[in-house]
Amino acid sequence: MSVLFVLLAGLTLGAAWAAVTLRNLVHAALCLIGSLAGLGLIYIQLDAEFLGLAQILVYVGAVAILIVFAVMLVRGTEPLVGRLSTSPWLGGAITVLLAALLLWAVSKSPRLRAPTPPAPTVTVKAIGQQLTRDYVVPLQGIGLLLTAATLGAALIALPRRGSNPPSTPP
Amino acid sequence: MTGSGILQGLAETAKNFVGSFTHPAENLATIEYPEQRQKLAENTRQFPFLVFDGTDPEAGLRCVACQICEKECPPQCIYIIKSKAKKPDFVGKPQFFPAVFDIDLSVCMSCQICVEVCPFDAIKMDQDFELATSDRFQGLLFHKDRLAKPNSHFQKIHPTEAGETDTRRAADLEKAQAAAAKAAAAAAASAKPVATPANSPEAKNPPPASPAAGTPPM
Amino acid sequence: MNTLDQLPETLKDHVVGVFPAGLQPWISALLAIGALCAIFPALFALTTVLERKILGRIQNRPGPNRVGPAGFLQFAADGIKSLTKEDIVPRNADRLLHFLAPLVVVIPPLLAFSVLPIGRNLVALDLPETGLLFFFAVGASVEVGVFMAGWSGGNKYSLLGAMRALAQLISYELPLILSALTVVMLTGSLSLVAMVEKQSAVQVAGLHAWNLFTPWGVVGFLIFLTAAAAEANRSPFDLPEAESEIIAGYFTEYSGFKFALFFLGEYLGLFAVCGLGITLFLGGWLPPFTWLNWIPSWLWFFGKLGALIFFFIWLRGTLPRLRMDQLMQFAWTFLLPLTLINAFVAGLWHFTADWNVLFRWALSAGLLAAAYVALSRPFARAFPRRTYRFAP
Amino acid sequence: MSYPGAPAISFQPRYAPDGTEQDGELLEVSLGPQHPSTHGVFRMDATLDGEKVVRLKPVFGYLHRNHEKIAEGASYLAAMPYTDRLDYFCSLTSNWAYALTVEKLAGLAVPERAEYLRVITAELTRIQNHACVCGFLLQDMGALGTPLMYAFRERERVLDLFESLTGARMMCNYLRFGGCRCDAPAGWLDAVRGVVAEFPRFLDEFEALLSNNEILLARTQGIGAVSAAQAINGGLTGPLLRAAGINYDLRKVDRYGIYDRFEFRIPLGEHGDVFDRYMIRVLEIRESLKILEQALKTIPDGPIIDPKAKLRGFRPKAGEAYGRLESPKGELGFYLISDGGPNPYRYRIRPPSFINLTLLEDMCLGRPLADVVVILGSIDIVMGEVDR
Repeated sequence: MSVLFVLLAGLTLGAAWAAVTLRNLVHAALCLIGSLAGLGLIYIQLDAEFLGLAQILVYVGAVAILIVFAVMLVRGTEPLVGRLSTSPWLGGAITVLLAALLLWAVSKSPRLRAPTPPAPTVTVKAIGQQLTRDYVVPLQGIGLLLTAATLGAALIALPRRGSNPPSTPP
Repeated sequence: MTGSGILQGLAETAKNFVGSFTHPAENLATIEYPEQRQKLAENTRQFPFLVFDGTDPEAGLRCVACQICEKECPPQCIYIIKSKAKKPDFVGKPQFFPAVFDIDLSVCMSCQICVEVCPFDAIKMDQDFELATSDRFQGLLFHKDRLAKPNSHFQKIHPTEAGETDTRRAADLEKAQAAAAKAAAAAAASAKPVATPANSPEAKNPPPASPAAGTPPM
Repeated sequence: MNTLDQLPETLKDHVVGVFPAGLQPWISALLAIGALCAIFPALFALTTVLERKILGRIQNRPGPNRVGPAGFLQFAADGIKSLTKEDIVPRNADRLLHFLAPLVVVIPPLLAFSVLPIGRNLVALDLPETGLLFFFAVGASVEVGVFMAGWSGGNKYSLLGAMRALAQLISYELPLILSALTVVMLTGSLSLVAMVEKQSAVQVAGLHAWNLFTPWGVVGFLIFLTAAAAEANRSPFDLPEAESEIIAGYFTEYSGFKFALFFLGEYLGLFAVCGLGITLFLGGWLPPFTWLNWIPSWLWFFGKLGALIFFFIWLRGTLPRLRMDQLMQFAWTFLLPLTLINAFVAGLWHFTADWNVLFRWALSAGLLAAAYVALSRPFARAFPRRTYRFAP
Repeated sequence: MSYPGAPAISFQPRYAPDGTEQDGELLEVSLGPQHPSTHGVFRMDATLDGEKVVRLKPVFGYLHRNHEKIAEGASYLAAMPYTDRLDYFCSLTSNWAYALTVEKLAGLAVPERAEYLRVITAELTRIQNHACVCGFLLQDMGALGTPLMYAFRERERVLDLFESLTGARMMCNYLRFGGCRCDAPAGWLDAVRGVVAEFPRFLDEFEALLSNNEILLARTQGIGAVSAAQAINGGLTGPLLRAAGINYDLRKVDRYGIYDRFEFRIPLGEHGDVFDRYMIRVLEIRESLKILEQALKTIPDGPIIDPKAKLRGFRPKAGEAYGRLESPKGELGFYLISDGGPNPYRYRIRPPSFINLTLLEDMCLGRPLADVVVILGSIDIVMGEVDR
């Protein structure tokens, strides 16, 4: 439990808490980005550099921007006026219950008591070979899924036929 | 092949870039202003100035306060008060002279109409443009003393135009003197017995004669 | 040769040696950070002056030559001017974001420099496994800063500029990463030092095996430069701060030192991407010929960086700006397919290693040329040559 | 937002949840009058849907100096220097249009040499104006000043000629009723021959830099296109009309001055878009160079002003006259009514760039914001002439 880990965990939890409770949606989105970045830093702190940097690249680079675009387009920019939630007590009870369940499951797990195994020397090359040998079918499946998703998004965004002329030159 | 237009453009700017080092004379179009100055063309005009002959700006001022330029000036930026007294002009004929002659250079648009309409070649266009001043009101309101400049300055900045003006004025002077000499001779002949003291010409001003006929400007 | 080449390294060892053992890792890290944070902002200062002088020379005028010897103290004048300018924050601005945005735009490029190998074993942070990934991960967070700047100003123009900037950054990040991946594919490792190592193999007549000297390398480098111009908002793609349309894009509402910080961030981003381009395609700190390595290696790196900066300034002095939808169309329908084909040809190049060199070159170059012509045909058809008739 | 009543800036999605298209929040943007690319003090209130223009209301009048009323109060001669300030890029063609109308009103004849000097100065004005316009058009498109600086370098050579002839670079005030104010100084005609011989080199450099530059093609072809019928109904004149393909050039229609002695052609476009306007202006510079070469070869000596023309107290007989000529912007016309007095009873100007500007909204509908600026640049307006 080094000092750095406590610091990073605090940053991530704090940003996540802020992302949930802030009234101004844009601030909440930026705090979400902060928590995702914090998560990436924790991976790096645990010497899983590839995973941490990939997390930062994918989440902070792309997913966060999409969330921000969504916030912009859905008129979410006025701060929330009404109450945050209709029944805070019910919400609180559920979270306490869930937290207790999680803590129980973690404490019961055998891995906690076993000595921490030596960190496996995983090289990027090994990850690459693993991906293209053992997991090649799921990799291609995900690729197909993503292509379908982008095509779908493009089709939705296309202006309805004849509704208004596209603004690009003929 | 698409993309060749962009390459052509890049080649053009590269030629200019290299050209500015190899032969800067043609390529660098700008000069370092305060240190180097561009030679102004002879016809260049900035703001008007009053011309005076000889050395004394008061006596030699050509302007006879006829106020033609004041009437003709499009933005009406000339202000003249005629003096009561008279002084002899270059042919010796007593003429009025301006007691006050102001030009508000902040209003003047250097259109040079005053020079065209002036029958006495009294106002010409100067080439001095460094008149910046911090005083917004009186700073650019030039009075007679600041406007008057010697004929030599006129000859320096507009050589050809000054040359023509001087030859024309010299011709008028001879004509005036010839007329005066004839008139004097006639007066002497008609009143031979009575030796009227001929009005001895002062050192500088020749005998009185009919005023120079205002010939249309060149 | 060796002493001058390793001068920075030996200097650092001397200074670190003075301190007690416990502190030494910290001190050497601090020295590396200090060096990076000194060299590149100084290069930024020099580039602002160089940019105006080169643009001036292109436009038949000498450029700034009054402040300091031949105008080279102009950056000091600009710096002092931006420091003394009043820092105005608009009333309905989002104060916190408004303040943080310039930081989020400036810090990532500085982080990205740590991974670039500037000279022979002169790299601040040698990540053997994930060098390139670190570079792109850090580079990606600039977009968040751009959004914060555009949004927090609360001004229509800066919002339009931020939207444009984000769309441009995202759609040009793809060709940038893919053209870099082509090099990773052939080098076999993500580490930038390994990439330079691989390019140090000696070909014919002492020529170092830069990636540029291969058909896929040339096309990859051109794609990389185009995408880099878009990433750094440079000339044909400087849409986000298109003065003639929306005043100054996402930093309309900034003045004083924050505006100068954005300027610094933009230039550091340009240096970072150029540095990466040099490491990937131009053989990092390697001289083109082996018999040229008496010049110190870090001088080669900064020489190439200067050449690339001159190229971008040259572009800025020549080309007009693309419109937003044309920019997007160019990225998705021309640049991306060309990058994918280039990756394919690189793979082909790798597996035809033992073929006759000429035939191998002809095959790859032919494929790439055919791809270029096929992809640029819609553009040629959309804008045919025009002829003009003359009435008597 | 942080203070009450702050305008909410956000966009509504184009399609409502139930799929019907809804009118998204329109963004009201005012371009100018302090906008960096509106060629002087001119404002456009654009209503944008996304980045496409839905409505565009031009607002001008910021530079209105009451030129016509001042001219009615002043003498005929005093109005001449004010015509320089109308279209401050082409002062000599404005002078000529005014002198042409007064000569038609008063029935003055103009000597041969003065007519030649008028043609030479008018064509020199056309050359430097067209070069500047192409430079400004590229500046609006983002080419940071390079084409503009090349155009200005050539314009300086022409302005030096004007300075040595008339005394001022832009405010020439050179023509008088019945001729010119002063004759060409010694060596001036040779200097003009030098500039005319040097100009094609600049044009080739300019065309090499721009005419087949792919980005320029993409940014200008098909943008702000105006059909021939639309151009005629909108009253367009000058390069905009000829870019739409209509053969109407006053130098050939009216044959005013001595233009019928020179052999030159009129370039015509087909699409009437921004690229055609750019190319028409470049080709017109080449034609003007031909006119200049012929005029410089055959200029006679002789008086430069009709001796009968009086400078002061000029009172034309009562009547009215409308004189027009082909200024670089289009048909510049002066309409004068004289009641026999020293100053005109009515002094009216037909400004070409003002009338060409009326079609701005039709050209910009449906185009993105970046094109509006380019279209405005291609119309070539000078606010001095638009607002008078």
